[in-house]
Amino acid sequence: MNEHVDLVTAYGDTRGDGAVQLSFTLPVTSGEKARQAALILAAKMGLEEPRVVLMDPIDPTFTYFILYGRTRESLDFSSIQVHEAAYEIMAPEEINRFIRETFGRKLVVIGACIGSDAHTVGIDAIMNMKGYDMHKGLESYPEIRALNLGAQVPCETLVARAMEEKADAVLVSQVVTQKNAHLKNFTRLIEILEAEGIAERMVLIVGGPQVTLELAKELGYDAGFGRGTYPEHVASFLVQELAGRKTKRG
Amino acid sequence: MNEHVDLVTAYGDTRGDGAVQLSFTLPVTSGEKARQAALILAAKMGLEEPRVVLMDPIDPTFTYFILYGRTRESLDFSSIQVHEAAYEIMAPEEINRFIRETFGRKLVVIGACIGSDAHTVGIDAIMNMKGYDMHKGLESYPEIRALNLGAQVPCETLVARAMEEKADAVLVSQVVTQKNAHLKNFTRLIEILEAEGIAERMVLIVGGPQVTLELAKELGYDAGFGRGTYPEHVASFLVQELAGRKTKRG
Amino acid sequence: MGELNLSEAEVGRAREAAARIAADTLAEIEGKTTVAVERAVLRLLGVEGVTQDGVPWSNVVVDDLLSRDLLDKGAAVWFVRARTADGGSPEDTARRMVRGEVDYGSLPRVEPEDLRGRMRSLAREGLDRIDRSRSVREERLAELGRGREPLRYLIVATGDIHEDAIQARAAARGGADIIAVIRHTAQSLLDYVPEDGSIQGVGGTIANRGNFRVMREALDEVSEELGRYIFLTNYCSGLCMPEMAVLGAQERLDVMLNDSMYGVIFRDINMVRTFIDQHFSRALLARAGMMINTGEDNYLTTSDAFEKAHTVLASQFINEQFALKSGLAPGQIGLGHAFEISPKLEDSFLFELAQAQMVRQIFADCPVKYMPPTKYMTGNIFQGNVQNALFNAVSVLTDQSVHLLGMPTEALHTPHVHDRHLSLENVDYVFRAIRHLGEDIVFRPGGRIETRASNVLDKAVDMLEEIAGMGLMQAISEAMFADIARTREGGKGLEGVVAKAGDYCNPIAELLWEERALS
Amino acid sequence: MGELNLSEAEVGRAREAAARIAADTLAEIEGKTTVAVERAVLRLLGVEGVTQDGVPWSNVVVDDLLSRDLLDKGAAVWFVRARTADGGSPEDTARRMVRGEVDYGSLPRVEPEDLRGRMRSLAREGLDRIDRSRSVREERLAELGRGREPLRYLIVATGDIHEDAIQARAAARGGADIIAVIRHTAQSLLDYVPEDGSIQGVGGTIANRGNFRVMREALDEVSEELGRYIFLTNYCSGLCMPEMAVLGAQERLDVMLNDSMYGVIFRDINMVRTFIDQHFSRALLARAGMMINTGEDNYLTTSDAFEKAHTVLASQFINEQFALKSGLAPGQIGLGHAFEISPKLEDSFLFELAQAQMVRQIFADCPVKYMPPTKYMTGNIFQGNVQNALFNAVSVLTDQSVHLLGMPTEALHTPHVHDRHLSLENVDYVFRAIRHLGEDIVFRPGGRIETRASNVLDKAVDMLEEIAGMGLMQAISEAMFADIARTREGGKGLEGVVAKAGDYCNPIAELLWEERALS
Ligand code: B12
Ligand code: B12
Ligand SMILES: Cc1ncc(COP(=O)(O)O)c(C=O)c1O
Ligand SMILES: Cc1ncc(COP(=O)(O)O)c(C=O)c1O
Repeated sequence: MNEHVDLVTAYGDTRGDGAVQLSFTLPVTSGEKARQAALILAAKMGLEEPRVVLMDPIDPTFTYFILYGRTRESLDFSSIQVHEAAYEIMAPEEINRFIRETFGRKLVVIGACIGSDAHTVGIDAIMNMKGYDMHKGLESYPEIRALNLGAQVPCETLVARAMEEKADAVLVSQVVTQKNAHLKNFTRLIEILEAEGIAERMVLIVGGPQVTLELAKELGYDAGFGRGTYPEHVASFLVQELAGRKTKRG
Repeated sequence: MNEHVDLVTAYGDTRGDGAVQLSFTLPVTSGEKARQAALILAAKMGLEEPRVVLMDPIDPTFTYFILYGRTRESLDFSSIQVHEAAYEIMAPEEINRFIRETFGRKLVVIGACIGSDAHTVGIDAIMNMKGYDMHKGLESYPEIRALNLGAQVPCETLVARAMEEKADAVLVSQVVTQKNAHLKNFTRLIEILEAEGIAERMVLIVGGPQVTLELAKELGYDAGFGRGTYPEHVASFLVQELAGRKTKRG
Repeated sequence: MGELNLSEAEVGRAREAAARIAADTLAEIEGKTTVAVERAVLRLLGVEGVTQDGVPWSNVVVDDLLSRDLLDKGAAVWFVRARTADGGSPEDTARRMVRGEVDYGSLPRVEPEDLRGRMRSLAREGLDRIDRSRSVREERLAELGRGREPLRYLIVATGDIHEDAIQARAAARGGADIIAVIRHTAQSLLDYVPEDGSIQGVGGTIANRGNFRVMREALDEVSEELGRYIFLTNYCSGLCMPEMAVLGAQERLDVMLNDSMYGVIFRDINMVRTFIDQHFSRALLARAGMMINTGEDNYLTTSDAFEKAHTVLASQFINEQFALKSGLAPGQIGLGHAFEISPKLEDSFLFELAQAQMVRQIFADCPVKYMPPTKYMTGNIFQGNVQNALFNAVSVLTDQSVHLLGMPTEALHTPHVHDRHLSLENVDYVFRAIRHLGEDIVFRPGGRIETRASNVLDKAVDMLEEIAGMGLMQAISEAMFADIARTREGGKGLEGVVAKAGDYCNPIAELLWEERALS
Repeated sequence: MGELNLSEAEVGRAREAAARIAADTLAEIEGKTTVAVERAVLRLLGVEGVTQDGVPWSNVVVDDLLSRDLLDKGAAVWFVRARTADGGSPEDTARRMVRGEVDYGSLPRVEPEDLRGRMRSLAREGLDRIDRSRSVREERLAELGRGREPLRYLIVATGDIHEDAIQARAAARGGADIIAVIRHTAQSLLDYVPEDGSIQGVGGTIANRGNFRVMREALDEVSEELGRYIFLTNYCSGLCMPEMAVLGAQERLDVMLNDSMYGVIFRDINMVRTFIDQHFSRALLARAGMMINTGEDNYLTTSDAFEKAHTVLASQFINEQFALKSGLAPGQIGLGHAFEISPKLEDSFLFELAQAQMVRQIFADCPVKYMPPTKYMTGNIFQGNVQNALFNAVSVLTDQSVHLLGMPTEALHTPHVHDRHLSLENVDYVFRAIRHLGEDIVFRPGGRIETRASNVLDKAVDMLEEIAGMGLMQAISEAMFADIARTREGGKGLEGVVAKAGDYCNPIAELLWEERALS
């Protein structure tokens, strides 16, 4: 393992040791048999020398385990393909200048937290004046008209409003992911947008703490942003994407 | 998964959800590529829907990850065979009575922490008067002559002393396990005992926080005791084992 | 903990202003009722069950009366008159009413006194049922006793009440004193109570009678097992707030999250609707001997805990006054606050200590509920355990009454069974280790902590007096709480607000207020 | 933190008794030297390197002299006389000595003054080298500055110095101020320093010149990168204690674990041997301007932290006196104590707070080193982080100088790279969050904390006066420290103790004591 420069695996205190920490609960009574069960599960996950370092009875029917072991697995780091949204991050001023020069008009961006999700802090962080962590939101961009519909917006309302405002981009937030609620809502929205035949016309962007670019693409969106996103990231992607489309259309 | 009564897997908040938490460090620079690498490793460990919930740069060359996912694996709990040392735990008085009645003499037990290991708290907990956690040690048993040689005892010294004392049992502790130091020492001791041809004559017991019965058996010892052992556990096993051998020899 | 030296005068001014704010707001809504209040009344008069398409009878009856512009007299009036006319079961009457089989124009005339009498005797039965479950609670508490303060409050939120019950039992065995079943994400915006055995919840579990019973049973069972009464919490909020109060009271829930403004601010429910609903709901909760938990903690998720600490205090004064005006005793008023300060801030622990101690002193007779860090929790579940440890320390140092256990996985998912287990271990250790530290140390007069507390108090006084001037509804529309603005005409449920007619009657409210002294 | 009200008188009595204890012990060993001391002297006189079978020349020469019963005059005498006779390199002389090519009986006669002069000039060169590395440290410190107290002390212990270096850099970048390379488990019982590039360590890494250099370089590099001088720690203990002092001083280590009794109690090294070795070693460390860390924390791993708290304090007084008598300045004396109280104990935090504050006050000029919970750490790495959080809190509250970071995995393995990362985050947050709490709170006079502190102090005084009566060696044989008993004649290394002849000479010691004032 140590030989190959680009073969990587987990590291505890020695290159290639594969040290991994694991924890889970089994719905069984604590005891020697339970301990064995935990070791078997760890072994099935490919851990060598698995060790149960904690077996804690939660109650007579559940036992919590913490384990350490060494994974046999490793991977060729050099071969990893990340499809990162191909855009450079620009500063707000740049973005505004770019908009003026490229489009010669204000861009209209409409955003909402759809379904029954009331977590607006995320979308507010991107869209509102105040912004997030000292990074001002899209509202503060002179060349962007930012409309934030807020929490619990039905997909229909969002789409209708987007059409009437001739939005250049739709920004959607989903924070509640339990029972994959976010996937259901994202899917529902894209279906409506396609039904209305406007999915192509607008740049569709999703975000949320558990959103990744891959996920967004899978669902048919143009981009997805997760934890720690700043407004300028979104704006940079947006203007570059729109510029790209403009030239394509020629 | 839910159907089968004895098929068990990890439990987060719903039977059969397979929820598992994982953490490890990869020797790579933090970033999207690193995140992918962590996901790949988790996938190779058989996790479905793996999620990186923390990607923390430790320094430019190491990145720490915490992940959650669902294991596909499950196991048949009913089929698990535990070879637990077959003995009942007796109270100190019982043990002493049993010794008087069965052997009609004091048993000699000699113990030590071998090699360069200086962790005596464990062996002291088993052998010394004071004991551990309110459970008095073997020294307090009228029918047991307990000799604790203490820390860093060379294997040779222990064996020589055991022979000269005609010990019925040898108790060995190993706490330092790094680089498998404990395995080396345990193996070395058993070899010497066998060379001296006394391995059969005495009950050989090992212990330490990372000692398990399986391990002890593999290495050729009669029993192994781990975390949370009390003196009476060891004594109970010992007297029952000796009684067994006595009858065998007839 | 040694007492903070706080100006009595300032505290007095704050209370006085808050009392004015509550009074003025109640005056504004005096002449109005809501569909939710009327549905609650019907339920207490015996209208239960659902239509074959699963809509509660209380809903269809009230909607029908609303569509006929008859609701202004109060649902009770029509229901009782209709019943007298036929004398069938409450459900039969309801069915006939909505089938249009009742000709409201030509209902047999009843003497007003007579009608009032019948309404009151039905209402009395309704309240008796609540009183009974209240006394059951009191008996069990007397028999089993309760945990030691700070009470350990844990949440379950699997979305499936049976899974919740399993986890609640495990939590209780691990030391929980109070179990809160977090409510399905979308429920608070439903203008009806979903029928029993209905859908899987998301981010929480459906709240309805059936589910209340499942959990109550599970907790009674484990209470017996442990010899400690385990309290049950749910939400008295959203568009069905008054009905939740009824169901909770009937099914012997012990605690309910109930805030005079949360729905307005965080669920965009119309404010007039909310103020009416909360006023009536709280009177019911008071009667049922339940504890409410207010939601000031939520403000700190959208606004900064350091900058806006005074808005929490101001809101607590307001919630206190609304509660008292509904007949809740101080001992029933669980005011909420939270450890939401940024961990990046130097001396953050001192500021939280100041806030917690101040709240404890100012609301000495209220069972203050302290909420854990949530907003600044991250995917680092190891560090999360440390953040919770300092939160636990402040709680036991300042001797809070109800302690909501923070989860290391707060930023990730609703709790897994072992998340609670780890949090309970954390709390056990920290509470034990510093149990009497509070008694052993004294605040340096004029020190950082004391100064911080007085500043927050002063700002709260200013804010309350400003609000007293402009009115609470205006204050909300100026985003004075949580940095979120709502308009008087905006929000959900306004269509459910109805102006009372001169001969409007709500027999339940009548009895509740007449008998307030009793509760 | 407000000061604890402790009796000055009692503290005075304790110091006075400890001074007597140290003086009496030193008087007992006055007339003796050890093979380790003589080896250290030879090294300082220039005898370096190893034989082809890897044994250090200093060892073979001293063993040879011992076997010839010549060591009682001191190795320096013979070495210098032999050298003068041939005048080759130190190594040549050494080789000739052990080959038996030196006829000690008929060495050319040298005038005593002359001999003494040569010994002293060689010794002077040896000390100059130490002084040079001391001034390098002082320059770098002046240039780069150091971290803020409590200084963050982290350990590396992979067994491989190159892996250690990688991890040390990562730790420094994460905020470490001091890096301690934990030593190979078996090394302290080796009566020689393993040659460079030798075996893989277990439970720690081999300590020798080569490895010291690798780590020193790594830390100097990262110190530059971070603009903060990172201190390096290793062990000045075991059978080679004096040689470790030499190597550490020459290779610019900054801190050394060095205790007057640890080796005796926990490594079963003979006590006479240890007392002689520590006395000389500390004089060298003093000269080199290094800080020592004593090992009282270890007592609490074998005896109970609550019951035996006074033994820690008593030992600190004794270590302090031994240190002063070797010429260490208070600022170089890092006394050790630890947060080892049982987490099951109610108010455990208060007792630790009392102990930590007391130690801080009593040894106001010493850079006290505070050790984390270890004994009661378990496989529950989440809860371990909580135990460490309370430890961190006491440390910053009582303003300790050196803070050894506890690892969540303490019960499992020597630290993994992310274990340190998590611990650094823990400390960052806790230190920041309660930074000025100490200034803001005052101990309630006569409260639990103050009472506890006085009780511990009283018991320590009694213990010290008892020991002063019976003598330290007797006290140790009665298991008065760590509940472990050792006899005067028992233990390893006694064979290496030699009675000095009338004309014994140790030129290094001479210069060290003559020039003590300077250091
Ligand atoms: C604040 C909060 C609330 C507040 C919300 C206030 C408000 N107006 O937003 C209140 C108290 C009202 C609340 C209520 C509930 N909450 Co909540 N809440 C949180 C909390 C503590 C913080 C979320 C937050 O504000 N993060 C800060 C923001 C800035 O981060 P962010 O959302 O990730 O956004 C960033 C990125 O994701 C990205 N981004 C986000 N959206 C978008 C959109 C676009 C287009 C782009 C480009 C980028 C982007 O950019 C942002 C800036 O970088 C989390 C726990 C946690 N620590 O995460 C729980 C949490 C999200 N809540 C949870 C739940 C379950 C609820 C409830 C449903 C519980 C209940 N049943 O009552 C309720 C109901 C609300 C509802 N119907 O949705 C769960 C969700 C579990 C899950 N994974 O499904 C969490 C994780 C807590 C938990 N462990 O249970 N909550
Ligand atoms: C106390 C302690 C010390 C003390 C030991 C004092 C003494 N006289 O024992 C001191 C401070 C001296 C010490 C030193 C070192 N220690 Co240490 N120490 C510990 C510590 C904190 C607690 C161990 C303990 O006492 N546990 C309590 C006892 C009661 O539990 P136990 O040993 O498991 O014993 C029970 C069972 O295992 C069983 N049992 C044990 N032995 C036997 C034997 C028999 C026959 C039977 C039947 C049962 C039995 O019964 C006992 C009662 O239930 C652990 C960390 C931890 N929390 O575990 C580190 C630890 C064991 N030490 C460690 C190390 C590396 C060292 C050093 C080598 C470091 C160094 N290089 O300087 C030194 C050198 C000592 C040496 N040469 O061995 C590492 C070992 C890493 C590893 N897995 O290899 C640990 C895990 C700390 C760490 N994370 O780095 N240590
Ligand atoms: C007082 C109060 N009511 C209600 C809720 C949320 O419940 P729901 O959104 O179901 O109304 C909260 C949030 O925790 C709350 O604090
Ligand atoms: C003062 C002191 N010396 C030495 C040691 C252990 O080092 P060794 O066993 O290598 O001598 C310790 C243990 O941590 C210690 O505290």
